[in-house]
Amino acid sequence: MTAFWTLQVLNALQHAALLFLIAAGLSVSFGLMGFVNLAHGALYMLGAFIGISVAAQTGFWVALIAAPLAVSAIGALLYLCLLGRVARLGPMPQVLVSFGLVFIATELVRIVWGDIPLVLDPSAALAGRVDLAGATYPVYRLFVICIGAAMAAALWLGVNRTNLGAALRASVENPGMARAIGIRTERMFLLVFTLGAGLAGLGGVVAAPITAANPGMAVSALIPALIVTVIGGMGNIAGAALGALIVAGIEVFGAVLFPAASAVLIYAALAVALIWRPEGLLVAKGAR
Amino acid sequence: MKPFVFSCLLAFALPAHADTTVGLMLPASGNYAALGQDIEDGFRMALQEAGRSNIRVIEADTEADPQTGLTLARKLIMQDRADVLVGVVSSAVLGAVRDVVHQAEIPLIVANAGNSDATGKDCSAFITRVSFSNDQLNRPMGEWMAAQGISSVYTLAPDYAAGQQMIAAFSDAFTAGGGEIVGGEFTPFGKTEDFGPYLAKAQASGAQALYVFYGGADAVSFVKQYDSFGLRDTLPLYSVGFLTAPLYLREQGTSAAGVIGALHYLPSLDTPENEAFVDAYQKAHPDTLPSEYVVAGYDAGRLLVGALDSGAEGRAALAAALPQVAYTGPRGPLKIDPVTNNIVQNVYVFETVEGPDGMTHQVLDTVEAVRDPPNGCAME
Amino acid sequence: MKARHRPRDRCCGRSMMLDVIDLTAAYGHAQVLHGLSLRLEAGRIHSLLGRNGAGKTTTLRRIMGLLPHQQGRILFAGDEITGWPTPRIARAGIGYVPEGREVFTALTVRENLTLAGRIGSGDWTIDRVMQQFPGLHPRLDAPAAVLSGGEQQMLSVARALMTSPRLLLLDEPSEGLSVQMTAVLRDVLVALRDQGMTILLVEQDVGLATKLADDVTLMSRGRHCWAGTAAEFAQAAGVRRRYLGA
Amino acid sequence: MFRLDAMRIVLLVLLLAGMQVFAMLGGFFGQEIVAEIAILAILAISLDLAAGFGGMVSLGHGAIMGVGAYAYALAGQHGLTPWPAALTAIAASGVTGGLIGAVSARMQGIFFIMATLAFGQMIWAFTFSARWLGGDNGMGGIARASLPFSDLSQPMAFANYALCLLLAVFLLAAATLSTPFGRSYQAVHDNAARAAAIGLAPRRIRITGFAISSAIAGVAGILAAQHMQFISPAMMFWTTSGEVLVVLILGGIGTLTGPIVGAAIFVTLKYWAAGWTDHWHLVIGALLIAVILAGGRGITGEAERRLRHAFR
Repeated sequence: MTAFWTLQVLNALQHAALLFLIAAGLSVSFGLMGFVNLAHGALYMLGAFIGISVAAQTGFWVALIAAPLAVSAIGALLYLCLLGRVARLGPMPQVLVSFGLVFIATELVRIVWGDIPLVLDPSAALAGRVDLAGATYPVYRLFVICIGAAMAAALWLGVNRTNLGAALRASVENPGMARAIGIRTERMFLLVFTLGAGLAGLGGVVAAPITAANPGMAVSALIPALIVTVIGGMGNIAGAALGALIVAGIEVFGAVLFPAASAVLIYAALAVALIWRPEGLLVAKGAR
Repeated sequence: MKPFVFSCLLAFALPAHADTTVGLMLPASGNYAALGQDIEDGFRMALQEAGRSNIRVIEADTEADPQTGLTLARKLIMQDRADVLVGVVSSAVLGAVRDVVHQAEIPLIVANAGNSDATGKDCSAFITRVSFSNDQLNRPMGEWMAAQGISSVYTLAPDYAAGQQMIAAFSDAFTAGGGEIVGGEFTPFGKTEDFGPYLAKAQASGAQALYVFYGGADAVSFVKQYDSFGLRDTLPLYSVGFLTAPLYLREQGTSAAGVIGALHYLPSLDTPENEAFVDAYQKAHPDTLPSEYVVAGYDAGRLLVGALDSGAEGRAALAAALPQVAYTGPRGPLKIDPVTNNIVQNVYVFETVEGPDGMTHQVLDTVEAVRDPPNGCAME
Repeated sequence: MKARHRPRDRCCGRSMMLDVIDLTAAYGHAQVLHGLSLRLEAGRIHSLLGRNGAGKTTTLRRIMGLLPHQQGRILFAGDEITGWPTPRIARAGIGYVPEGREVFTALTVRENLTLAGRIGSGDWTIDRVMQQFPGLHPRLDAPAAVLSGGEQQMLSVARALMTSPRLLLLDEPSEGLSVQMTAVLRDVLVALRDQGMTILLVEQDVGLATKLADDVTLMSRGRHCWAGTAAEFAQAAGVRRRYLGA
Repeated sequence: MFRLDAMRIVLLVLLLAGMQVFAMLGGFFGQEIVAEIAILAILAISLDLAAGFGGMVSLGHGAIMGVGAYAYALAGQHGLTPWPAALTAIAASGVTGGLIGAVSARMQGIFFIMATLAFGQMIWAFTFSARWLGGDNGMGGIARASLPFSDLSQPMAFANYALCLLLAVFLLAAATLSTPFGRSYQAVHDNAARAAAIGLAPRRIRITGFAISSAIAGVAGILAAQHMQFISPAMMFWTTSGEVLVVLILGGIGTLTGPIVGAAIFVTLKYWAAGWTDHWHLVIGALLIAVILAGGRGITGEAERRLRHAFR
């Protein structure tokens, strides 16, 4: 029986790692710009599809680097041409423009990659399974946990231990004052958006060997990411990580313990979080 | 924009030049678009093969949306004066159009939607199904597995009507054959991309085998994840054959090896009819094997052509003639059960194996002429 | 544009640090400034006085570019900075100490200062700032959130200094400060002035403001209504009564 | 504040008359389309009441409409005749909306959007897998309303009936906005703090407004159920609510006439663009972005602005 629970804990961690990658960028641009980017799920989808195409040419490891870079570039372009302008208009235009982008991205993916789900074969080095505390677990899933943990650690250090990170935290807390001491917040927005897009792209390419890539994932990946963002609190790496762990825990252990309610649980968690602590569990905002 | 739509509508309303007008109701966008494309390819193949030029096909993109499906069905019936409707992938769309079709007394050839009730308690003299019913595929599989001496099974399927129906049909047959369902789960539909938690539960259940129904992206993900957890040795995977159907097999690759399923058509069937069919299909689609959806579309076309060949004309005559058509096609002998208007066909139990040119299906057993019980169907 | 208006040429041979001409500003539909003019001579402390709601805070925010540009012009050391984005204004050499301190509570004291020190000439270092505010020194690595109100106020001033400004805008710096803290602040401001910095001070405490100031501008309902030296202001009892009720 | 001025009345009359003519000349398909436009327009008007005049952008209106549709169908199954069943359904939607509003009303902006998304998705997920509601296969055999002077099984009659309901809903919404409640409702949206200062209770007013909007969404649900004579959870998914928001923005938010224009465009585009491309969502997406970038006033809002300029 311990093997069973070990397995489920690992499953939850692996799920959390993916959720973290998708949600981190969403959360920080949410907190920094107040920008609700519904197209974030589309960036995740693009990461998966671009990764699959690159891997078909050059192999898994190149795809693991190239796909996030490509998605970052797409994100930066989107921000410069469109979203940067919309970010100033308030929540409704943001929701709608990014919703429009979801439509467009989904159709473009259908045109380029077709309707049949695709998967990515990971490197042979990551095939196979290992025994952990009596449980047999796929190596690739451990790899996903490691990537998620490594990214979370790197981002946490970057945000909390560097000057750039300090500037980011200052901008999240009080953008006006940050500008008044000379921080160019627009550049910060662009940087954060690009980085967030890259992380979503990384999430997509990392997920592609586990879940088949399909044009529906722009929408299906979005909702859990939004929920992670709201539960964890916006603009905060630790919050995104905590939110990802909570949501993954609810999904995995909900499926194990309360299977009949598992479809509703995650929305119920969102509702509870909004009612109980609408500002999120870990709040980045101090002065505002 | 409106004047343009007007002129379009007027163009539609012009008297038909062809003898027979077919309304082809398939999703061209949304989740089921790939299935819609296959069905259309098969349907057009049958018409082309018959050399008939007097059949006019009007396409309607129903998506998977009942509202859109219904509006387009009404348009095809009333505006375009279609003689026959063909298609319908989603069971919800079939549910939406069922009453309209029945009341308008227009024949509908169902080329996919598997809701057992459509040829059961909701059956209609005007609705003929050439694809399959959920019961039809799962019942033989339950009986067959019980007969193989498998005593306990854990089941998984998405939590929606088709998933519930399939697992129920399987479970009934399997327990009637002496097996035991030791557990099972319905996974949230359209959200469960990670089956890890469920696979672990299945593994812990102590069942002898795992029986599942998944389609679309879930089918690919499920097989990949099942393989990655290394369950092949301890918990053999059985399924409704859609899991490792031709559409997904290429992506699943060797992960799908050893999966046993039941389906009404396999491209690897060794019959002259099927060989000719596969050859013809591959002329237009090189390097691609026809899926069960292509065949459903094809047989819908064959059924229509057969009814027309018998001299039927117009809705009522066609509706009466369609169930009379019987022939041996790519999937083997095929006829329509006059009691339910559902298809009577072979169900093939197969194993997914590695062949010389990639993955293929090897038939283990054939359950001949599977016929659904009336299930409350009473046609007036 | 720049060449046409050189404040240096206009007034008395002394150089102008800030020249605000007919400035307007609004929050949404609420118009707050209706054509304010304000002139600051370099190297002096200038008090901006007025009743609550006269538009003093708005004036500072508008100079910093924190409100959308409407009408009017702002010249800083002879350069037209009208409509510039806030970071550029800060980099041009205007330091801002907002009402209510607005230190970054998620950052440590050192991070608050280092961040501000990334711009400007680098004349001000953490060491130099600590000489002005020795009380902050032991708290350097504490989160700004745990500082007392007075310490936060010192940090806010220190942070503005780290941008090495030529002009310092202060919005009610003495609010909520103890008598000792206020004295420290006053000494610091005088020292800064003596080092050549120009200071624009918005202050509720008229006594403190006039004691410190070299020049005074009075404003009422979004407009300037009186300007002169501190000495002149001390004489103008009628003006004080009328606009400040004192 | 909303005013039903001459321009809006003229536009409303032109729209309804145009659709009536379209239904008469457009054949059966035209009649089906007009009915579908009317349903979508009613739903969009209900969302306009919440989002445009109350600032409560909802991604749960599809689900609330679905509650109305299912309540109507269930009431019919339990022997109620169409009109009492319709009243039951409107009440069910209104109460659902009231409950969602009670929990969400204190939230603003994106948090309100997320809350309605959460509740809407809960309703959807529940219905989708509920066997006794037919799950995703839906429920059929739903009766249309009966009128003494018209046979609603005829498409033309049904199209007219739908247009009449649309007119009624429009007038009801316009009337609601001009009552004292409607004025305080809009005042709360404009400035909640000021409204509270003059003695209004912003939270209660927002909840009431959301409940009224939800009841109207219930009307759309009933009409949809009568039109299709079949219901399924597809209408409850959040993307349906998103599409209604799109309709509202295309047409012009905060105008009440905009939703009708938006619905007409959206439905026409859906059937027309789907005729020549499988990727009509691409067209909608691009159009949506263009409208927002053009100022977000939507077609009606933009037209009104230009006309007002021209006549001034």
